[in-house]
Amino acid sequence: MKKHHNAIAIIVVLLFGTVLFYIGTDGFRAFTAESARTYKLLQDKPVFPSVTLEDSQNRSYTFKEFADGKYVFLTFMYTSCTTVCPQLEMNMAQVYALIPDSYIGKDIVFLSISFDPERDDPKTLAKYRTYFGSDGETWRMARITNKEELKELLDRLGVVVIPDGNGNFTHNSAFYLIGKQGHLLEMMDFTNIDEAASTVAAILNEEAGE
Amino acid sequence: MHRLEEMWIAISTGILIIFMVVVGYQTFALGMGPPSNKETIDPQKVDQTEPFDEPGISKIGDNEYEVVMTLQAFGFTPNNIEVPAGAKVNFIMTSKDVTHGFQIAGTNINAMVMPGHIQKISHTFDKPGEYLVLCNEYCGTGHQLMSTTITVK
Amino acid sequence: MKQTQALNLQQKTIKALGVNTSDAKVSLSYLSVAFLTLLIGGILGLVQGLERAGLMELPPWINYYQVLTAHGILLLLVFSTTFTIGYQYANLSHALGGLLPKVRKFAWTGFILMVIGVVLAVTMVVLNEASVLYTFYPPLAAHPVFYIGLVFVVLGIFACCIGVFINYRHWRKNHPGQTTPLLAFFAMGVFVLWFFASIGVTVEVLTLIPWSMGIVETTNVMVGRTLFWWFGHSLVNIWYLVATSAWYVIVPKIIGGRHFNEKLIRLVVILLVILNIPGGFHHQIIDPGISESIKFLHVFMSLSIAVPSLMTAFAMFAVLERAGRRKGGKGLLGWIGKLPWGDVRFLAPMIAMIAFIPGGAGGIVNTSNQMNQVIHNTLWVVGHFHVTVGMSVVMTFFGICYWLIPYLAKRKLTPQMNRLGVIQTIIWTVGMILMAGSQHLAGLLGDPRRTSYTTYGDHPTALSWVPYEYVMGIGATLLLLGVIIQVYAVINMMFFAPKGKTAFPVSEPEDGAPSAPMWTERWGLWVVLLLMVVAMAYVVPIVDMIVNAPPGSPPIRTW
Amino acid sequence: MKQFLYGLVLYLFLLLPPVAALLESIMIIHMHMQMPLLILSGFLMARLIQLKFPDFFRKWNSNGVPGIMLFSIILVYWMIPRTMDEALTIEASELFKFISLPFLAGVPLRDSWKKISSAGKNSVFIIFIILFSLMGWLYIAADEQICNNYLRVDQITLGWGYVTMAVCMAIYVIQLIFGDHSEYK
Repeated sequence: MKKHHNAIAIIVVLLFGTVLFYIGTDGFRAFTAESARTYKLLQDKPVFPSVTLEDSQNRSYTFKEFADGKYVFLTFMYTSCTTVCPQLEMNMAQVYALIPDSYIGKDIVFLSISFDPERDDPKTLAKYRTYFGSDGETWRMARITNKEELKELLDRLGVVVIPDGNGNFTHNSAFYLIGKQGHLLEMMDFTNIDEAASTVAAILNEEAGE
Repeated sequence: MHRLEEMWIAISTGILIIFMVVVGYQTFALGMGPPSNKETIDPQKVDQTEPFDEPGISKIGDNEYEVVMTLQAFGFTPNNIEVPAGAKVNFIMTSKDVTHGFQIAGTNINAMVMPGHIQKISHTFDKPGEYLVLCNEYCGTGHQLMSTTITVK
Repeated sequence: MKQTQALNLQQKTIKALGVNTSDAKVSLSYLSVAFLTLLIGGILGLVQGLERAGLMELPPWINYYQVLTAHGILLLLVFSTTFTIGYQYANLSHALGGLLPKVRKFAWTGFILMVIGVVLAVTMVVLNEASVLYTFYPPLAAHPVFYIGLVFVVLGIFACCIGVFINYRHWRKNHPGQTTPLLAFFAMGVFVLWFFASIGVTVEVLTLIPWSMGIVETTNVMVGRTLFWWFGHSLVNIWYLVATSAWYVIVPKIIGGRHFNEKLIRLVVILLVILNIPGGFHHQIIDPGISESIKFLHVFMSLSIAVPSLMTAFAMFAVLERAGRRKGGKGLLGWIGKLPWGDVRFLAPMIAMIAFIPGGAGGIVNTSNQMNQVIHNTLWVVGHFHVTVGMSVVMTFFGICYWLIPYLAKRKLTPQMNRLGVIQTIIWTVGMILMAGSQHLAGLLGDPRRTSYTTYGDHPTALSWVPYEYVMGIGATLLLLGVIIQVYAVINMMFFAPKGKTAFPVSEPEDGAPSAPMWTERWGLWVVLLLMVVAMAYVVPIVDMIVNAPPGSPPIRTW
Repeated sequence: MKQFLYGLVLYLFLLLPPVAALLESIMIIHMHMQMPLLILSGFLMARLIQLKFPDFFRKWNSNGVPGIMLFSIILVYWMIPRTMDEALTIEASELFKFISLPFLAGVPLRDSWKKISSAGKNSVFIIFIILFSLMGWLYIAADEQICNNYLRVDQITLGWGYVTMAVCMAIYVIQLIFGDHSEYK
């Protein structure tokens, strides 16, 4: 009889564990908050909020004006970063190179947004741009000077930025693709250049094929 | 254990806790913590790195001064500083070679200055006089010569 | 079964002969080295004190910092280490009924390694290739041989530790259901702490060797410093634990009393072993690169040592009072007069215990954030460790000599020698009070430590220190006199005192005292707790120091 | 009863918002200080619960296996990087942390530890040694940020924290296996 109870207890505990883990990880899909965030963002497909950009050539315009019905390939960075950002931008440059020229500027534009507007003034961005071969037109680097707009954008796209007190930030990084209507379409692993490029190219091709 | 022993242990632990509360209050609420700046620098490129490429004293506010200082065997740059009485002085220091100490005798300004690390400490000089600044960490044969002065007028 | 019989036989022989000759040889060799280094180190100490006060000028072929480096290494490292090993091995041999032959081999291996190491390191100091002081903070870079010498010393320590562990384990296996004798328990505590404390400095020195040879270009200065104090501060507490063993176990017997409740004694040993290592961080309170919250945690960890120390104070007063009252001491303080003040074996450790009161109070000053800033790296600190090490520890060691050496050498302590010992104790006490007292005061006025004679261009502040430095010089002279008398006494008791049998004064528990609980012997658990405390203290700052490290420093020679 | 009170005081102390915020601000303290303390508070409070409901524990946890499994499940759950992040951002998750660790991990641990065999204890240790080593390796070696709310250096620190705890447990198990502990009881 006792054995019986024990066995039931074990089964109950195991069931509880399975349910707990299933709920806690979105059905064994997301074990880190980052993957959970990606999963959730792709489900929700949030709209890119209205923000005003100031780019490396001192031009100011809203995101909508910049996108102008095109796809936007997006990253978040800051120029004083010595760890991930150079890698992120370098990889972005490679994706840029892998997208067929015919689409660039016409169907898709590239944008690197700095979340450190205090230090990343247009002059700094202009210099930083040249390290990665961004042309300043079809691939622009810009800051958002309005703090509230910046916060809203980071929140909406789930970018977490924590200052470490020594002038640096710890932040999560990814490639973002914004659709023609301003919705988030894709979030891609920035370390996997080929996959990101082919995903983007496939979307563009499909569009062109229609 | 004996009752007296238990009481004694409780009292010792109590004293320890009270002591920690006092130290903690001073450190975190009154901002009297020890110099613990966490910025770093390449110790072999101090001369080329801002702000240590131009060590010196500058006025940054109402009777507030900033002293950017490098320590090296066996001296302080800049040396023989002068400030008016009542001035608050913020020292920003690093070492160009070995570990040095920065002590102003007669005050409780005392900080280790280590290669690769930027140390910061502030003090308000209320009393006029010529203060003796010395290195209090052994830094080589000339260690006993490593000193300068701060004149408060 | 056979083994137990053999062991019993061995114990009987020891009882009959008084002492195991081969074990005594181990201890006597260590003690001889100890007092040889004490003599040299003491002379260097006086030279240094006089130079510092401007009373003497060093010849051009030697500089102050060389003398200081040698003084520090010889006294703080070699004297206390060799004395401790000699004494602890004697304790172990007595308490466990003789050392195993294997263990003696470990002790001799340790002895040879340490002698080689010390010779290598000191040679480099004499050649002026290693004027880096005993703390050898990088990026001051000594000759690689200096560091290699230190590695030998540490290996010697490890050999002695392993010897103790083996003997302890052997005894445990053969005595099921019995708790180990208190002296052996103390020895175990001392060597467990020593073993884990030495790991820090071993790692540091091993990284400094390739760096000083130029194979590795730069080193992380902060990490080196932190690893040094992991070891450096624990070392001081190891000597303290050794002294405590004599206070708890030997002193009660000498005054005709009984030792304190064994459970509390063992608890004190365990706490000292577990809590000790993170104490080293208070040497870095005003360093850059460590956040204030981490420093606060370490202030707490350093101060937690105060709890077992206060327990010791309580226990010792209780033991002294009980013994005094048993001898007829009346009234509140009448028992004090009944204590054997004329017996050097009591007088020296008693003054040592008293000295621990200001020593401990000074330690609390050094450990706390704000007060540390007033006295950091001033002569106060020098005064502090002359009170704690020079008085609390070394005077206990001296007191031990007057029974341990006759016991080991199968000789007797003569009344003349006892009188000489009392005189020595008084000279030493006066010398230390003068020297350490003036150092404390000068330190409060800002007089820096580790500095050759200087008046900083006759600056008035610096000139105000000079009178204290004179007093320091006088104290140092008295202390050298004390050293000479002590060394003479040791030689006399080793070789010239009349032959005879001296008892090993081990105190007994009070009548009807409960036996010590068996769980106190769970050394595996204590080691795990020690490691967890070390991890709590060190993982966060060391990872931070490495991950957020500045570019390293190349070796630099500034002497 | 005394133990229950100690446990309760500890639990209430940990619940205080400033204490919780302080402990959670540093990743390693969150994982290796706050969470174990929560388990400890449950462990201490368990005594009274055991006395109040002796039948429940006797009936459903007779050999200790279900309890130790529940303990392990809760512990492993909180070792998932995501859960630690969510404890900071989602209130329900934080609440679950303060309930699950003491009552679903601490209490069953107290009840089960004495009931399971030494082989069972050793396997629990070994499982956690392996898990801790793996987590340590993950946090040290990961180039990217695993927890969004903490800095990279915190992450590496936590990794080494896991490794040192695994080493401590391993030493403990080794001395359990090779030492004779029958007399220490």
